[in-house]
Amino acid sequence: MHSSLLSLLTWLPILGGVAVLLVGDARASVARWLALAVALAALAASVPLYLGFDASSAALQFVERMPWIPSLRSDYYLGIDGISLPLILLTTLSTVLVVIAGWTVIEKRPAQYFAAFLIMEGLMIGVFSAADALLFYVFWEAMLIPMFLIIGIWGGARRIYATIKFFLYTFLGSVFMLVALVYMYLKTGDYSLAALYRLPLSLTEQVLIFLAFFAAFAVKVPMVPVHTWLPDAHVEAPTGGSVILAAIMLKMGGYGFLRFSLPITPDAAHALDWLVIGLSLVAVVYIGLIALVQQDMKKLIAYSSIAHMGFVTLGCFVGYEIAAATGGYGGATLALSGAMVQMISHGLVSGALFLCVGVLYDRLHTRDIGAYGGVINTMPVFGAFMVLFAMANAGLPGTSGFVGEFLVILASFKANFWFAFLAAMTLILGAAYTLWLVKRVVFGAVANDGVASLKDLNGREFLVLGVLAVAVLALGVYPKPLTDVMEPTLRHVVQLMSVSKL
Amino acid sequence: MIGLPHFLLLAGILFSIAVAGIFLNRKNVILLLMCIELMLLAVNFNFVAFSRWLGDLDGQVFVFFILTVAAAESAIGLAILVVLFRERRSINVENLDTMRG
Amino acid sequence: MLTTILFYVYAAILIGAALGVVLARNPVRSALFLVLAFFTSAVLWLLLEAEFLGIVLVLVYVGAVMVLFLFVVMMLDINVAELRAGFTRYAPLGAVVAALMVAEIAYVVWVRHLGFDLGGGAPPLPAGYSNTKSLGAVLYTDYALPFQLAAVVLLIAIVAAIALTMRHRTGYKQQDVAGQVAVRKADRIRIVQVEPEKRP
Amino acid sequence: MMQNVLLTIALAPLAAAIIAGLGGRWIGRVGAHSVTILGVAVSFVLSAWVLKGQLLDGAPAFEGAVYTWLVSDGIRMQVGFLVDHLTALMMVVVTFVSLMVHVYTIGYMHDDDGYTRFFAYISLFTFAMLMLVMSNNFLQLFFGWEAVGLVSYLLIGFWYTRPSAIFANLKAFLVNRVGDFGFLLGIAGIVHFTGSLDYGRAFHLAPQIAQQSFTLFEGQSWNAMSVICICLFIGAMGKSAQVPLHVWLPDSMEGPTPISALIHAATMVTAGIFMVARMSPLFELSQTALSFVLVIGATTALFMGFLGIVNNDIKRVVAYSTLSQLGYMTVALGASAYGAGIFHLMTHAFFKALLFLGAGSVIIAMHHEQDMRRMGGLRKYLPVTYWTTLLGALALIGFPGFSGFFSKDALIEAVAESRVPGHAYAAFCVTAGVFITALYTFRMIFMTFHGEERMDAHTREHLHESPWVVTLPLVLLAIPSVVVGWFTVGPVLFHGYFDGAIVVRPEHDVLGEIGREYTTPLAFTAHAFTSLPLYLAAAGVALAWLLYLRRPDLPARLRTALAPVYRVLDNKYWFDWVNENVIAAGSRAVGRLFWRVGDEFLIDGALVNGSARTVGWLAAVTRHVQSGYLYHYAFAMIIGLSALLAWLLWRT
Repeated sequence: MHSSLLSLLTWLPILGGVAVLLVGDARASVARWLALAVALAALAASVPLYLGFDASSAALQFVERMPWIPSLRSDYYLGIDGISLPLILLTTLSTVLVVIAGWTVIEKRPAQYFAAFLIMEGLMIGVFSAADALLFYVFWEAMLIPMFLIIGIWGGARRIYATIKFFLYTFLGSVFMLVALVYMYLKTGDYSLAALYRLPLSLTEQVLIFLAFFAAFAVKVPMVPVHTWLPDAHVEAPTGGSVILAAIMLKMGGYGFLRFSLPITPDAAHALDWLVIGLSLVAVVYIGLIALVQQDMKKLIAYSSIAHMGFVTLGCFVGYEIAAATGGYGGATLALSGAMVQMISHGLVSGALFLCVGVLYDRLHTRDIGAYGGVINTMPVFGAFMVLFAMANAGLPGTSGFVGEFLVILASFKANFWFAFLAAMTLILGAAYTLWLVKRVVFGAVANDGVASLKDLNGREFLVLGVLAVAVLALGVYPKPLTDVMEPTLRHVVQLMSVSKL
Repeated sequence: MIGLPHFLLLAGILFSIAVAGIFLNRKNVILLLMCIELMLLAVNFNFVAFSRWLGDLDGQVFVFFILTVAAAESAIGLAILVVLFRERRSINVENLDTMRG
Repeated sequence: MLTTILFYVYAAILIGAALGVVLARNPVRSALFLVLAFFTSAVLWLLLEAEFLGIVLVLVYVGAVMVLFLFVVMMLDINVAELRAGFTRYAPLGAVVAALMVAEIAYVVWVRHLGFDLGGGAPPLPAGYSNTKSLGAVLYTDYALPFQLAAVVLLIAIVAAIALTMRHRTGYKQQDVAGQVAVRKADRIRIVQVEPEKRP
Repeated sequence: MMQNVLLTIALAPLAAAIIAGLGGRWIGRVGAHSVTILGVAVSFVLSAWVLKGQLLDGAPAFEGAVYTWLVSDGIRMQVGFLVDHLTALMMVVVTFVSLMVHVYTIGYMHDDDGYTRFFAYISLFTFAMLMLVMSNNFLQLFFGWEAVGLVSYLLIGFWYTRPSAIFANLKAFLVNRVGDFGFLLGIAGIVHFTGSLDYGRAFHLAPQIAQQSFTLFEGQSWNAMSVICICLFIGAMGKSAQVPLHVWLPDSMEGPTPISALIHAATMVTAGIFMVARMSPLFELSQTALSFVLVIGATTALFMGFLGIVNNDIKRVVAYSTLSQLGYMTVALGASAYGAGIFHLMTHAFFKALLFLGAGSVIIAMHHEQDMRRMGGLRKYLPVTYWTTLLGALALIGFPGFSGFFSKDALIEAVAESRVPGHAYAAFCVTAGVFITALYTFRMIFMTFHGEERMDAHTREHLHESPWVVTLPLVLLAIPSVVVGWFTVGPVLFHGYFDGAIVVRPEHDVLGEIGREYTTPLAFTAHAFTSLPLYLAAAGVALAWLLYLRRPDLPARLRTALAPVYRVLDNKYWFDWVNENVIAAGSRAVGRLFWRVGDEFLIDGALVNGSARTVGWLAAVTRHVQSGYLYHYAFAMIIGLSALLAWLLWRT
């Protein structure tokens, strides 16, 4: 299958972003409409991607390949499978929503703001569709730049601290990945992922490569104990930045585990699965408890993101323990599906929650929970949305938040009762911190004059939250279209991770 | 009979005196420059001596270039010194500590 | 025999002059000692049959560079006492380092002979040899390009030295040709609508 | 055909809820209540038709999938319906009570701003409850399970400006979540051992699961079935408010009264009972689990009853009564008398809804006063309410011939027959519970409707009977409360109505034992006069009469005489205290500790900023080397040069 759809999806937003940049802040409204047009065009372009995708195959599709750096034997090699496709769709959707959400809210350098998000979108799609490790790395690192600027320019009071922390953390992680990639390149002489999958490696090599990848992906996910950049980054980032950060960037880590760690270093992943699983479970419980005591809404949601992403990493690695407990990999695919669905769902739900916080922040300019109370009295529609997304965050069946957690818990029971036990703690903790937040912010009598003066959602905000609400419910009621797309690819991943390279 | 070692040792002594001069006149930029000239002279001695003993003219050509560059260097050095003196009314090296960490 | 004596005599003067440069109380004296050192060096280079360089050293160094040094030293009002303060503070260290270097060089040169046989005296030069001529032959053929570059370096040094030391005084009037050419009407005249005088 | 009918039953309330909820602004109050009542009425009529088909026409049980929710790793997760006798009965109970509550709400919520929202919620609840009941798989069961929890959350917090209401709804949701936590683990266990979420497959493979063992702790092996069943039952404990997860139910009375009747008495809280009955093929295989169920239920039945005696809030008294009755049902389950449990569930749904709605009627008349110490003598002002409530109370205490009598007596007999470990304790608890039930029920009746009038003058002037939309449901609920037992005890309990839906192993078949003894309702009623519970109930009523009508000064004296006991009861065994001050505050303290020490001090402080600080400190130290003096650099170069030279010479 040959088409240049992926290139289009990658470069259209980047070039569009440059165009928006050229339009300039002076003509902000032109810039806005252009940005929206580009984002919508990218969304439209991603539809044929889904329609044309052959869900019965695990092979790379929409492949494009041409020499890029011949001296390094690195190709401009794009292609997607069942793991990439949902994430790309999530990316294009989120970008449209972020552009709409920032429509009038951003007054400082609006054109640059929208351009940053469009460029970001292109780079993220590049990450998800790159089938060449060097190309992947380039997109991966390039992605830091727009996000760095978004937090650093449009962020809150401590944005410089947050942005440097964000940058150093993620950069430190990814340089290790580069070392691992270069090492493997020296052994294979080829940067294509397929070649890396085939590369035989000794256990020591695998462990070192695994740890290098782990440094990059664990920071991105983020896993305990390298998670502390996330609350700071989220708190300081503008709403759109938080949304993209939570919805897409965190998924890079999970994507990396599925794309690199498991297939390339299966034996090391097997040997070190206790580490990842342990940290994931710690994330669920430890971070859940921390989230409980947060006073800053964004920080609370950021911590809840970490806890939810714990399910992703748990789902990715629990397969080995299932094999150890039952002697087969039956259930590993279930766990991986759970991890993938959790990623998509978390993208929607936490994005929506950050948008909700943004709605409040735009009105009262504070994220402190104590400054709110009884918002539903003045903003009933908003309150309804907030409760819906809070329930999704707490993993209520019928919303997308449930699906991933459910599958992962089912799978981890196969590995060990206590894994499931600790993972299921999220049912209690997730509900506790989310609904306590809702109780303190949304419910109650009108707390102060600020709340009394609130205006309910305008049409633009309603549109954004409404789209997300529909997506969250649709995915919760009927997740089959999503999982069907992923299933063959995940089976393939299970096969790769289960075959020893030694 | 005067052999190559004599010249080399002479150059070495000259160089060492210049080194000692840097230690002694550490505050005086002009003298530092002069000491550098002395060092270059010592180096040139080596070049010339080797050139003579090895029968290779390249050494002398190199001396020629060193002289050129040294002349340029001292011209610019002195120009900087003049500017510096205009600014600070002093050429004391101890006053030139803007770069202190 | 004569050359040996000459070498020792001039070497002694050279070392003495170098010490004078380093130790002299007054920078002017240092500069003059340096001039002496260059002169003696030129003589020693003549002993090495490098006549051209010896003369260049005298002409260029003594004639130009050292005169420049003397100019600067004399022009600037240098507080010698301040600069000499703590003169001996690092003297022991300097002496040790200098001695160490001399010892090292001596060790290399005298004890190890640089690792190869130096032979006795300098190899004899062919009859009719002209140092200047052969140097010129090399310089304008093999080293033509570096030679040009050296000229450029000097040019840059000239430009840099002038640029550094040139002073822009305030109140100094100067013709600005470019500004005069580029002037526009609006810069020079202002058309004012004058209210006609009203009759009382 | 059948599937469409079932879909209509489930979706009609949902559609009504969506119309009323999202379109409430446009269709108005009348539109909202019309559309939701229509939706629920459709469900009720069709449910009744389904029940008739099952009961009279002998239609076979229906099982079918509606759509596939997800397929992964060979596990097909579907949404589908299983309708057999058990389900059909539940559907009718749920839709009937719901319909009554809908009608009642028109009057009760008449003045409320959230009128349309309320109808949307209760219709949504009906949908969720039907999904739970009609499910043929664990996924949908869990969906319904959590969805009713959600609606309960929304409804308890319906008056969201009240701090106590939003506290209660959070508490209810979280406590239920603790139960769901166990439930989910149970489901995971089922999937682990059967590879499927369908009931059918789980029941089919149940004997094999019971053979498997399961290591929870190193060296300790558990029967897999016991682990699964206990996990599932923890879910039931949350939803059906069994000790120690009962704490949310009394607080849930913060919600409007129709909700207390519908959700927190008749339907949602019985979901746990229904679930255990539905899972009878699994529970039957684990003696351990049954014993656990029995003991928990017995404890709830007796000890929650005690609390009803000391409470003065009319709704809370009914709530504690509900807790106690739920305990009875649970005991029945533990004794393998699933039929009796479900039977009591059904009768209880009618008479407890009646009691709640009666209490609600009193509350309206009293202008939202709920304290019984400010009531009294209301009999002559509220005749309809009084008589219907009295009928409900008689049913509750098991007056012979009333519905509650049949279900409760059958249940007590069944426990007496049971030989599951813990049966003696359970038998004692349920028998003693009868006395307690009679005591608190008639304490409530006497304090509210009899005796001196303790309300203030203003309230007394405005006392009048509630409108017909309130009294009609009372009357309609009073009828089944009285008679339903007489007609249904035979088939439901003894004549195999639940065959096929509920599985009982022969050695556990206590109801079969009883059924062989008493073949007709009349015989069963006659037997009551020769057994203990009836006299205990009578004693309870008598004591209540003595304490609250004859000698109203006695309760206060008893209170001082039995001060320690009273303190225990008044503090509700300190469950709330422990939850708030140990569990909730403890989690917050641990969370704060983790945050401040773990995240901020160790990770951010020591590792992240610590490494930055170390570099900074190193730089601060090293920068002193950079004196800025030219000669220092020159010295360094020279000394370094000579040292390098010396090293080179030394080496060669």
